[in-house]
Amino acid sequence: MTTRREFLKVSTALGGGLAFGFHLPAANAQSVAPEINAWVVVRPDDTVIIRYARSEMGQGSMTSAAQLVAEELECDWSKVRVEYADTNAHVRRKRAWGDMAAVGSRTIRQSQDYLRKAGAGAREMLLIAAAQGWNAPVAECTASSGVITHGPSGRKTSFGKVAGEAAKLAPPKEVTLKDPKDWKIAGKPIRRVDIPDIVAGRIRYGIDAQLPGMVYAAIAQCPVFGGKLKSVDAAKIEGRRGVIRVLPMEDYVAVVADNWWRAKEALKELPIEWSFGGNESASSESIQQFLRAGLDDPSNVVVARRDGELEQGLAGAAKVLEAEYFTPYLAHATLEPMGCTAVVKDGRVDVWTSTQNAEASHATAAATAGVPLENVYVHRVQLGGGFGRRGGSQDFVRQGVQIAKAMGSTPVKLLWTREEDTQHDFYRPLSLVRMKAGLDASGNPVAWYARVSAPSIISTLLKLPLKEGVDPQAVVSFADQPYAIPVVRVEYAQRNPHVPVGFWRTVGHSQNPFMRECFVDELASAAGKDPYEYRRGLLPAATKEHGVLEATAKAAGWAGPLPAGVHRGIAVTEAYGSYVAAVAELAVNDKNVVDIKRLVLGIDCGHVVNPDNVVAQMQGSAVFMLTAMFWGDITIKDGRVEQSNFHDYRMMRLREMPKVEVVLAPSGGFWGGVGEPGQAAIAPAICNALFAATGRRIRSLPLKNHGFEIA
Amino acid sequence: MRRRSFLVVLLGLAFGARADPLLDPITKGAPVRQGRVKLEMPLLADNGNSVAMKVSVESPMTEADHVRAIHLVSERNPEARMASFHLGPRAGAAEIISRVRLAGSQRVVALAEMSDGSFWMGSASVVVTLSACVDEMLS
Amino acid sequence: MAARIQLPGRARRGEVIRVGILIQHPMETGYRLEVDGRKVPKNVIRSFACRYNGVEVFRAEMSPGIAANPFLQFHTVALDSGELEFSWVDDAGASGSAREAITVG
Amino acid sequence: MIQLTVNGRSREVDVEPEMPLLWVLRDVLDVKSPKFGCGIAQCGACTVHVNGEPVRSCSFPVSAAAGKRVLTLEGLAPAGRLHPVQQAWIEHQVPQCGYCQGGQILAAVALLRKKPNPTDKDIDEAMTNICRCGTYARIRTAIHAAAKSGKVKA
Repeated sequence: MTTRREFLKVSTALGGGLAFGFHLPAANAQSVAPEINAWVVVRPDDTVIIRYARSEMGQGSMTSAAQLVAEELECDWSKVRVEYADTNAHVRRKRAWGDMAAVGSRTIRQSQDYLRKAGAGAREMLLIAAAQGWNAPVAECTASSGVITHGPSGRKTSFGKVAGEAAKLAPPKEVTLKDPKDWKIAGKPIRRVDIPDIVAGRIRYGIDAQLPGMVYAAIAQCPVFGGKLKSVDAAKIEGRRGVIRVLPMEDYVAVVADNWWRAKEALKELPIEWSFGGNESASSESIQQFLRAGLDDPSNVVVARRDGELEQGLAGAAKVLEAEYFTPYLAHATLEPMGCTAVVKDGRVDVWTSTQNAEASHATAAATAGVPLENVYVHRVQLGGGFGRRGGSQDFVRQGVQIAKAMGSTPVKLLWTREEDTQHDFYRPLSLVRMKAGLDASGNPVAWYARVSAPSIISTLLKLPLKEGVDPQAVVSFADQPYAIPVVRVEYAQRNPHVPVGFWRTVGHSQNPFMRECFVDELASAAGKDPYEYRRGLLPAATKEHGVLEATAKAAGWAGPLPAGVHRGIAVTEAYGSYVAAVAELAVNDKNVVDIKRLVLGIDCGHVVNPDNVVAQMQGSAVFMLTAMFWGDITIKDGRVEQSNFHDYRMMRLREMPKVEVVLAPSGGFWGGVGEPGQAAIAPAICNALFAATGRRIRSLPLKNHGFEIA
Repeated sequence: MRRRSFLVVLLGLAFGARADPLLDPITKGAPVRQGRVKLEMPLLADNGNSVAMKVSVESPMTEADHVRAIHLVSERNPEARMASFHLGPRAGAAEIISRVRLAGSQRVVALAEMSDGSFWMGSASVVVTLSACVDEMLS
Repeated sequence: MAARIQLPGRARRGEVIRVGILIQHPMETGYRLEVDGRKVPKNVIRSFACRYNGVEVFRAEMSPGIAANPFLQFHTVALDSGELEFSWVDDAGASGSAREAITVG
Repeated sequence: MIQLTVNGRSREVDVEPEMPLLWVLRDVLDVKSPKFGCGIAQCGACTVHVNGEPVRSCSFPVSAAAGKRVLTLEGLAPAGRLHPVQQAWIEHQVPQCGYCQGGQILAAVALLRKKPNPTDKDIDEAMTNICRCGTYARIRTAIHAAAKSGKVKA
């Protein structure tokens, strides 16, 4: 973890003489003990340093990733320290640590294989080094808890003593991995390695960077997305105490001062003129019309799934249901606002920023400063929340490095205000979906249709081509719906209003399961069947959805008695390679105040690396989704976002936290994500319970727009 | 043939050359040899919209021995053929700098066509970090 | 379509000179959509040629794989004073041209 | 010049009287545990104690802290011996990203000082700090555990 010591050490290094030349020599911030491989360093005193390449933003992967390495390494966990992989060494060693992104709930499932192999490979090298030292066959040597024993003679040595020799050996070609049922470290509720530093106030976030001679910047970006800076009257504020400079840039203006509060206060007094760029008249209503046109438009539409002929399927149905569902724009609202500290000096760029992808920040810093990748150092820090905002666009790094470049070689800390963070986000896209379903006489669906009209993150943010024009995120849960329905047609109308969209925790699964699973509930009611039995009947027994649905319903005691006035709702879906189900029990009084009695959340993520961490992620997901589904609503007026801070973009508080029970139902054989799936089934389960309690179908969020409040 | 696995190496061909499905439209199956072509692109690109590219081919560029053309081929873009540059002896030097567009992380191949009809190639892999969040889903 | 050219004003006979050109063009990929979902048609500069006193010394065929506002830098041997003429055509049929004098000797 | 005692050390700062205490601590005195989350006293990440009372330092002018004792998370366990609330936070693995936890801990310490054995209702009323990662259930459990540990001095 990055702590106070690291900042001081690095800041002094900056002052040291840096050799000139095209590529600057690496300042090795890495420890100097023998490196067995890129992931494992063992010190003579038996301390084992396990490297972590991705980001820690509260999802706990810094610990669970190290558990996987330590498990195969057979080291003593109490002697393990986790250290970030250095991005400069990473670039110089041709991406020795692979993907550094903590996105898509893939931190563990995408790296579990090479992390375990790194642990096993290091263990083999240590065993061979010990065996050579004893002139004994390596087969007679075993490693356990950091100690190597030669069976026949009983001789022992420790990892630290043989690390020097082991580091010289060639890594083994093949390693065999343990069977998860034999795990001693992985799979256990190990305490998180970063919590002691958090609790003592030692941990450092991007906002905490502190460098000698550092100045501070606050910025204002064009309130209407896509607008540019026209003019600014710097003279108005240049006399204010502490103000150093006013920097007009293409799409923002920065005020630089000797502390951040003075920069921010001065910025408020700075007259700025923008050329809005044509979207200044857009509003939530005009955007809604764009989406509605997408629902009705016969052209400019692509087919995402087509099983059988829809018209015939619907024609043969005894009953046809139709409904439209809507989910709004949402902001990430990470508690740490966007920011970046940077210094550009003698062709070298140092950056401190809370990022979900240090490699992306590294590439952005190099491109912005116009220096080779080898001259950039992204210093790793903990994130005050990421939730997807810090994994895609690195806009805050571009700005931080631009301002640092304009300030000569003076270090600059850029920090956004909460207002700037709320009004210049990459929002969870809004989505308008029309669904139809034909039921046969016994109420089973024979045909299913969904038309999604929504923006495409992949087209607009990533500017990537789409296979057959289909954005997988926009149609997920519809195009891959698991129910046994003979005729399915899913269409996608891509509609991109001017509001920037990006990856928001759980992305498409934060909205589409709500729409699908509430509509399935409508079908169950029309069929006069129990919502749980109806789903169970339609889910092929072998599907993982079937398994987690049953486990969750059983844990919730689905068919059991309920106190008067308490009603249940249920939902199930795949998300991020895992399978989740939720049962909600709630009561609603005559003033529409919703008292959630109990929320039972089941997850099958294949393998569990740290059970306590999975439980924490499910509990956190409940708060994240309840906040979104009760109050989350980013609205547009005059081309800009109306919400600005936590007074008008409400966050759930402790007093509103319901009872959450988590059911871990790992079925093994695959690796599913954990950070995001937890949210996917919560909104539909609660809205289906609201239907059971009030008879009202909830077809759009947030609930506050339907007069509901949380108890 | 899935585009992503274009690197299927059919060994059995003479002097280390290999046929390559992505390059066949240009080479018509002629052998392609590694070497003489240097394709320089950054290891990381923050986004794929505009990535620096420099390709240079060792050649005396004389009437008798020169580079006729350099082709840039993408492993993942919707249009595999990114560009073709036609040179000839009047060029004096076979070196082109431009900025290319990459639809996600991928490998780019520079294929040089010599005046004697031989083909040589060099390649570079670029990680586009912005699309790291969906690379797996879109591949 | 405006263009900016980089060329050494004067060169020695036989010297290999570097020629750079930046052309203003969106190089539409064909997979971008308007707000109302209509595809923005693909439109890139398909062919580009450079003639030196009337003789073609460089030609390029391009695709959406070349970034917007295409930049090209190539070389040619300086033979005699005169003019380099650049011409290009895009998918929509629009053509552009530019010329730059060069002194050799 | 304004004098205040921060974690037991007397400090003098030459700043505008209306400058919020949060920014004096962070940018002038380099005390980094209080965090900026909103700037309008909504989130509580900036909570510190002024003469033992929990305060949202982003909206508290430094002039109001003149001559007073300011306690931040760094000062809760100076000799490294963790406060019972800090111990309970570790025991129950409360934090996720940790950004809000300094404020949560100081709010909990203040609550336990007033009510050594708080009811759930007491906790609901006192603990209004925002946690975007949603660690509320464990905050509640840890406060009860710290209260039961009996080690919390009034």
